[in-house]
Amino acid sequence: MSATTTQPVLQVSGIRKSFFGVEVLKGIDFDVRPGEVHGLVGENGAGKSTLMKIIAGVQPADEGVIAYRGDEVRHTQPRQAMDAGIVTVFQEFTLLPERTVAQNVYLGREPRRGGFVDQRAMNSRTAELLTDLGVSFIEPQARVGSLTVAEQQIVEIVKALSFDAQVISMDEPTAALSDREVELLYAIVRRLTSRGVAIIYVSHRLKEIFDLCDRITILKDGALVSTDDTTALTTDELVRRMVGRSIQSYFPDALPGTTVGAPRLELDGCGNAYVDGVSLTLRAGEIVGVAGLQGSGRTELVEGVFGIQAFSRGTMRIDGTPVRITSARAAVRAGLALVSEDRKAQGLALGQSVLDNALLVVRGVFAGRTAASRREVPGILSSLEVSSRGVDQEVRFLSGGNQQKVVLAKWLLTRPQIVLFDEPTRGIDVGAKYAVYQLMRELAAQGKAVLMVSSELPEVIGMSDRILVMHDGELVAELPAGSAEHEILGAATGAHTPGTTAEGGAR
Amino acid sequence: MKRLRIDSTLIVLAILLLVIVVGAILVGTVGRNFLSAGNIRDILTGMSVLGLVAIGQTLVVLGASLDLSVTYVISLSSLLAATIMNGNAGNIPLAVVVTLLVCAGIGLLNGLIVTVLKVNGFIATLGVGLILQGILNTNFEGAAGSVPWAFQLIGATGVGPIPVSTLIMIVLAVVVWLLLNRTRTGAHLYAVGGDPEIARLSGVRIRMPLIWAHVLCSVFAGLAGLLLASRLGVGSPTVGQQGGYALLSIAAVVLGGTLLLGGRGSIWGTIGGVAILAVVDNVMSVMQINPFLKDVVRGVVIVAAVAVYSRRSIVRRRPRFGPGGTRTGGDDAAKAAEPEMAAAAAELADATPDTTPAAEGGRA
Amino acid sequence: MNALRTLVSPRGAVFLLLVLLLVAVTVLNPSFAEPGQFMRFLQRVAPIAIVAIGQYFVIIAGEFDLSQGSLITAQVIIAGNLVGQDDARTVPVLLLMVVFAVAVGLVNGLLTTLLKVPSFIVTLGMMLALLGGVMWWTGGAATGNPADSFREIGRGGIREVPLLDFLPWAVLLLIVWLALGIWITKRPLGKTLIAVGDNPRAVDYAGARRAWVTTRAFVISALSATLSAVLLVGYAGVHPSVGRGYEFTAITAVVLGGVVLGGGRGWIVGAVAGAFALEALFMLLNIAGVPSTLRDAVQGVIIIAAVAYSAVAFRARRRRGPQSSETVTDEPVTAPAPTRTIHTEIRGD
Amino acid sequence: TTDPSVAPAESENPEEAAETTEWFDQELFDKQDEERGVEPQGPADEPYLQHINAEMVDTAEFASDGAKKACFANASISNPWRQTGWITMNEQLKVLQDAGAISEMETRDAKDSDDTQIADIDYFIAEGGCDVFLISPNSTAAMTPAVERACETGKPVVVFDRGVNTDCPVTFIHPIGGFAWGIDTAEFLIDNLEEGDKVVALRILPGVDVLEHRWAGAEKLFEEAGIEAVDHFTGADPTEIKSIISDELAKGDVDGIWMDAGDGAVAAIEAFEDAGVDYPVMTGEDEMSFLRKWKDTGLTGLAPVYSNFQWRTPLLAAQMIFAGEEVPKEWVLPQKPITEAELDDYLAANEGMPDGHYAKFGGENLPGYPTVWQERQIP
Ligand SMILES: Nc1ncnc2c1ncn2[C@@H]1O[C@H](COP(=O)(O)OP(=O)(O)OP(=O)(O)O)[C@@H](O)[C@H]1O
Ligand SMILES: Nc1ncnc2c1ncn2[C@@H]1O[C@H](COP(=O)(O)OP(=O)(O)OP(=O)(O)O)[C@@H](O)[C@H]1O
Ligand SMILES: [Mg+2]
Ligand SMILES: [Mg+2]
Repeated sequence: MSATTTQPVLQVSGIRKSFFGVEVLKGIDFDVRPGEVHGLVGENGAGKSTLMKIIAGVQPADEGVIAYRGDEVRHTQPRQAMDAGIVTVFQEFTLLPERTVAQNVYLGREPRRGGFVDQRAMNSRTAELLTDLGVSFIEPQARVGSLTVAEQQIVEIVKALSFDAQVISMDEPTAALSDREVELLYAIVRRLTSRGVAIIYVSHRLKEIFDLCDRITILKDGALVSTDDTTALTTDELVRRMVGRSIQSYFPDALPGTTVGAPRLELDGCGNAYVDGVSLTLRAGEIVGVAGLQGSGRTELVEGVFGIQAFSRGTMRIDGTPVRITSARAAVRAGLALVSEDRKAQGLALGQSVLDNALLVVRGVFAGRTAASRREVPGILSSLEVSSRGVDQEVRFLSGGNQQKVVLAKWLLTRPQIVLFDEPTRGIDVGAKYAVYQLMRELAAQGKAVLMVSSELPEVIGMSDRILVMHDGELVAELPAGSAEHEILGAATGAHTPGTTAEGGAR
Repeated sequence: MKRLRIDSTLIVLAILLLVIVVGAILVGTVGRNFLSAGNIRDILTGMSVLGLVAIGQTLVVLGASLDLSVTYVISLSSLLAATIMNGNAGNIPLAVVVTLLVCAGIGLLNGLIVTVLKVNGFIATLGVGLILQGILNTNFEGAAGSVPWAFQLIGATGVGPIPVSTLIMIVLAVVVWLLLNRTRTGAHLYAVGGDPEIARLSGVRIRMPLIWAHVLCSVFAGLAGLLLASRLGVGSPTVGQQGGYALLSIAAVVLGGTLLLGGRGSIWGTIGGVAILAVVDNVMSVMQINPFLKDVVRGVVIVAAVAVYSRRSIVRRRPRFGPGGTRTGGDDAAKAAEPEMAAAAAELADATPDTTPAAEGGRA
Repeated sequence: MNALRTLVSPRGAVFLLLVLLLVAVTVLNPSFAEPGQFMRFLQRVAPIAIVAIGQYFVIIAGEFDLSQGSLITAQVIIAGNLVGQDDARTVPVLLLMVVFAVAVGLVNGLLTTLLKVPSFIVTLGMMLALLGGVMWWTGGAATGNPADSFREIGRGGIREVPLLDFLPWAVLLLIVWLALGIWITKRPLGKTLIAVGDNPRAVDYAGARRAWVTTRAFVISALSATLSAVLLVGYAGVHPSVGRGYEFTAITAVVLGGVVLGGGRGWIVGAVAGAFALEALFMLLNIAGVPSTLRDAVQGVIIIAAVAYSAVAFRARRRRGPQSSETVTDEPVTAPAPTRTIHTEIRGD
Repeated sequence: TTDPSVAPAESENPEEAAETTEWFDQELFDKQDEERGVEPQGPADEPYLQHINAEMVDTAEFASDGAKKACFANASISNPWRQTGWITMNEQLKVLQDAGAISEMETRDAKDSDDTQIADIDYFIAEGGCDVFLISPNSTAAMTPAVERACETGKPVVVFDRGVNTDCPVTFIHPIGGFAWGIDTAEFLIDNLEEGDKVVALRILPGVDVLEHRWAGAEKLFEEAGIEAVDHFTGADPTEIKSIISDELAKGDVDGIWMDAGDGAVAAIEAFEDAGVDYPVMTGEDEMSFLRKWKDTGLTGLAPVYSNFQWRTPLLAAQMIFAGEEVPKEWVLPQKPITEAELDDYLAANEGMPDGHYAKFGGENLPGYPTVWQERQIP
């Protein structure tokens, strides 16, 4: 659809890269043309982020050539790439929580007047950029640490836009965004391409890939599989090339023999400083999805149940017995597990081995069971299909999806009865996603109760037996399985009158 | 929609005020006037040297490093200055320049060891401190040199009860404040201290700010040494250790609300921290507390003062419900902005009508 | 061959340094290689190595303990003043010292974890308060050395041991303490501590009692300082300057041993080797007759060089090729061979 | 505006002030050598009032009635010697308060810091309402300007222990000095050793004149006598001392130990015991720990003295000054080592004192004796 004849603005060829002697990029050839959105897809650990980092000058390639606007370049510092016009939105946030939005956006190239940093210009230019995007709820002088994750992601994008870039790489820019903000991002991307900017777009949300991209490059195990026009690909074909087989269904069906049983977790009028009036029932064998906009308090809800921000009001019952859970420890002892939304910040000790991370909870809470659990580790890891170079490998060297699986292994070892998943598939590939879904189904089949918070509506719809919707710190609706997206969104944006539907939500 | 954030600098100043009030009352009970010229001069004098060191230390700590070598830099500086001046007023400029250059060189060494050799600041500066101590002990067997009267005046005169040295310290604090808040180096120092990897990914050359911080820290230690030389009239190889400046300056910096891990803090907090230590010392001296007991009090005060704000300064989310909670949090702002956002998106989308989504690529 | 490779690897840097220093000492003074002399050396290292073991647990949890030196001084003086010449008091006073150590460790740990005051500051305050407090109590000088039975622990040992000639109690205690330390590092406590140093939030979300875990590290540190004090009372006698600067020596030893300040990484045996290397360095400087004024300088250079070597070598190795990568994983892989992801089974392309 | 109390130092003399870093001073060495042999004047049973070769000065200008306020700028009480002296001084103060000579003594402790002590003296000048300044300088050259400022108030100034480079104080009280110590100790070791023998010198820290003079004197004599002497800095830390001696013993024989202060002498002796070699000939100090160990082991030893009783003298001098009595301009107190013959007497006299106590503390006739020193009550 776009200019196939134009010269590529960026061309990489024969890129190779090894870490600790293991080759993670095996001779990648790849190019982007001005005004195109070039999708880059592949499983976790396929090497997408590594390729982006090489293009951004963060890591040097071991071999291979990068040609930018026709000339070979060797950027050894991100700064050089940026100055040349290659800007990257990294997978991990590159924002400093203690600094303001404006200071973050202009970090490294603060505008100056008379030798001094021109704070006023910095703030006003940031404000301009924000208004330009139609974002009025972020103040340039706000401290980034006080923003929500979604707001931070927007700041991250603003930061990239503040450059006069020719090529913008976006590494999973929507991982933390909900549909509304994704729409906004689409608009931004389209406007950039209309100006002739080339975009490299990495995402595990295939819908976005098909919505946005002109061409799609598929990586697998560090090798290039194919580059095609989007029109020439179907989702099935894409998945088959990525994963190596076709996936008939994204969401596995409930396992045979799964029966919805007695209530396992009951909340009645629970609340703390962040959520209020939460009443819900979670039954054995059930998967309940929680939907809501960013910042609607879903994370706070599960953290409340898990005792991290303990509820100060209301009653909680587990298997019919009233309990007061005021710490994560009490929660784990009561049979709860929380797969938290940010695995790097809350889930893993990245410098420790796979084994140590898997045993983290057992050691912390059921120290006496350590030896027994240790023997279970290999089994659980292989049933989750964790791909690592042995249990002694440091977790930080695993790809995102494998890290997520280690988090799951960590909780499975505690034999939880009630499992809370917060964004369980954030940043993991289709194959791994399927494994996670399968795991949820298995848990349900074993008579366990599963609560799943997710920003991906298809996931909520596809997996949940019931769907709860949160809005502004309260549960506002309960919808049956298979509800339509617009119904959920309507409740989540507060379009429905919360009063009436909330009754339903209250059980 | 701006949230009032209780800045740790404010808390430090509040603690300082409290310490002053309690101190004034205590001093009153032994029949002395806390606000007399002599007492104020005593406090401010006590602040000047430590203040200079702590200003430099703030820079290094902001960059998530430490400088334990300041004590030896101070001693070396006092000796260099006094021996070069050698009682001759004409040598003052030369002595000051040479001394500060040597100190800058030591700072550069610290900075390079920390950034290039990747040795932790704690160990690097401990090691450089040992090296300097060896050099001092080998080359100087005691007090040496002589500071001419003109230079001694800096340490001995004042405007009313305010010593010149304090004025110099305050002026330099303003300069450093400008450096931190109005220059790129300052902004980059915060960034490197906050997270060097993020700083690097954002295009900051991460070595330079930290090297500068170390250079300036040593230069400030050098200035402290010059001030001590001017007060002592001679250079002394032990004057730095005498004041225990390394640990005290770090204590003052943390007392002032600067994060020991770097990335957050302010110069005025540090000055506040130094002032708290100076007032506490002054009050204890006036009250003639047993010198050993003084250390106990000092230790308790340092921990207690930091404890006052350290729990608060941990980033918290805005409560939505309950006392102090506002349901007018970010969501409401976001919600209010939604129509706008949607409009903007639509507008943007309209601007490029030719990009129709590849609908057929949707889910099979 | 493998041992040699470990020696030049960053993790082995401290062992390499130690070997070099011991060889240098032996060359300058061949009698050092005699068992008796060597045991004396071990006896001398024991107090600092034990303190380093305590500091190790605090450092891997991402904290500092600057109060160790003062605590040693305090305990030494407590022992001197309370035991006096009365043998019968040895055991009660030892118990009291243990209680005191636990109290100091608890205060350090709880102020750090509950009040969220950086441990650097908490233990700096403790360092001032302990030393000031004990000097205030004793008027600066201890009554005198305690009974010989008490001092025997640090001064004496088993004589006429075959091969070894003389086996100091201090060496036995060091071995026991190190074994205990290694055991703890393998226990949930040690593993959780290192995870705390790596990512405290993850430990919180895992339901571990982080405050209590960290606090126990401070208690271990205080107990180590106390054991060291018991040895030093014997080795050196009671004096207000016994223990001075031990916290910095211990931190230096631990870092020299490859433990990362800030936590999450490091090996306890490395920390002990660091202590040995430091003490060997001091001894080399004594024996080589380096002018006493220059010793500090030499020591400074060697410490920086050793730590820089590991840091730079570590970075270099991360970049290098496969053959060197073996050293990373040269611990035997106990689990079944690497598990595989879905795609390795059905290769569609 | 310039602080009115600030004026250039009178003795401003660059050549003289620019001290060389060579500690040996032949003139001072000879003077102290001579003073060692002089029979001190004054009451025999009150050594703290004796003086050697004194040149008396008239203090009539300060004569006045009533109890006076003394302001004491102390360098520190950071070692046992100073602590013992400080206790003695406070007991002396009580006597003078009862006698109505001194109303009170305000003390500021500089914690071994020159800078703090300068500030302390300035504070006294501005706020203290002092009738007399007692100053125990932390260091000689650095404290000179501040002492001069104190002199300029017209109030009497008494300096003791370490000196200052000005003669403005009414009197400067000190024992004979470091060279005398060096001569006493070195002569003893030389007498008891052979040429070519090895002496290990254990020194506390470099750069303090009182201590440097001790070593400078001794080192010169060792050199002349052909004794091999190696020196180490120990920080008075017994652990360090023990390690150093052990290493020296590992290298070869050590025949003598020389110390610039008795602190830690026991550890040095124990290093010989642990190594299983003969005791050395040794000089320590009149600190009880050394005296007791000396007695226990029966080694050949000498306890040089840096007279601790000098801490009584400043207050007594103040009393004399306000009474208009003559005082020595430079009040040189006797400094006589304790020899083996006197050892038992001093041990008996100081029974029950802690190890950090000094035998020649000279406070036996003060009211708090002996409990205050035994319990080491520090105000
Ligand atoms: N700094 C590093 N050191 C060692 N190995 C690394 C490093 N960075 C990446 N790897 C490895 O390189 C491989 C590719 O990682 P990369 O992050 O590029 O994957 P990705 O395609 O971005 O995956 P994801 O979708 O999970 O983000 C992985 O196996 C990862 O473990
Ligand atoms: N002001 C803040 N300061 C610190 N952390 C915050 C702040 N606001 C939100 N967070 C954290 O950011 C994450 C996202 O929270 P947010 O309230 O935006 O969304 P949510 O609905 O709770 O969860 P989700 O991200 O799943 O939509 C949560 O972990 C929350 O704890
Ligand atoms: Mg990636
Ligand atoms: Mg969330």
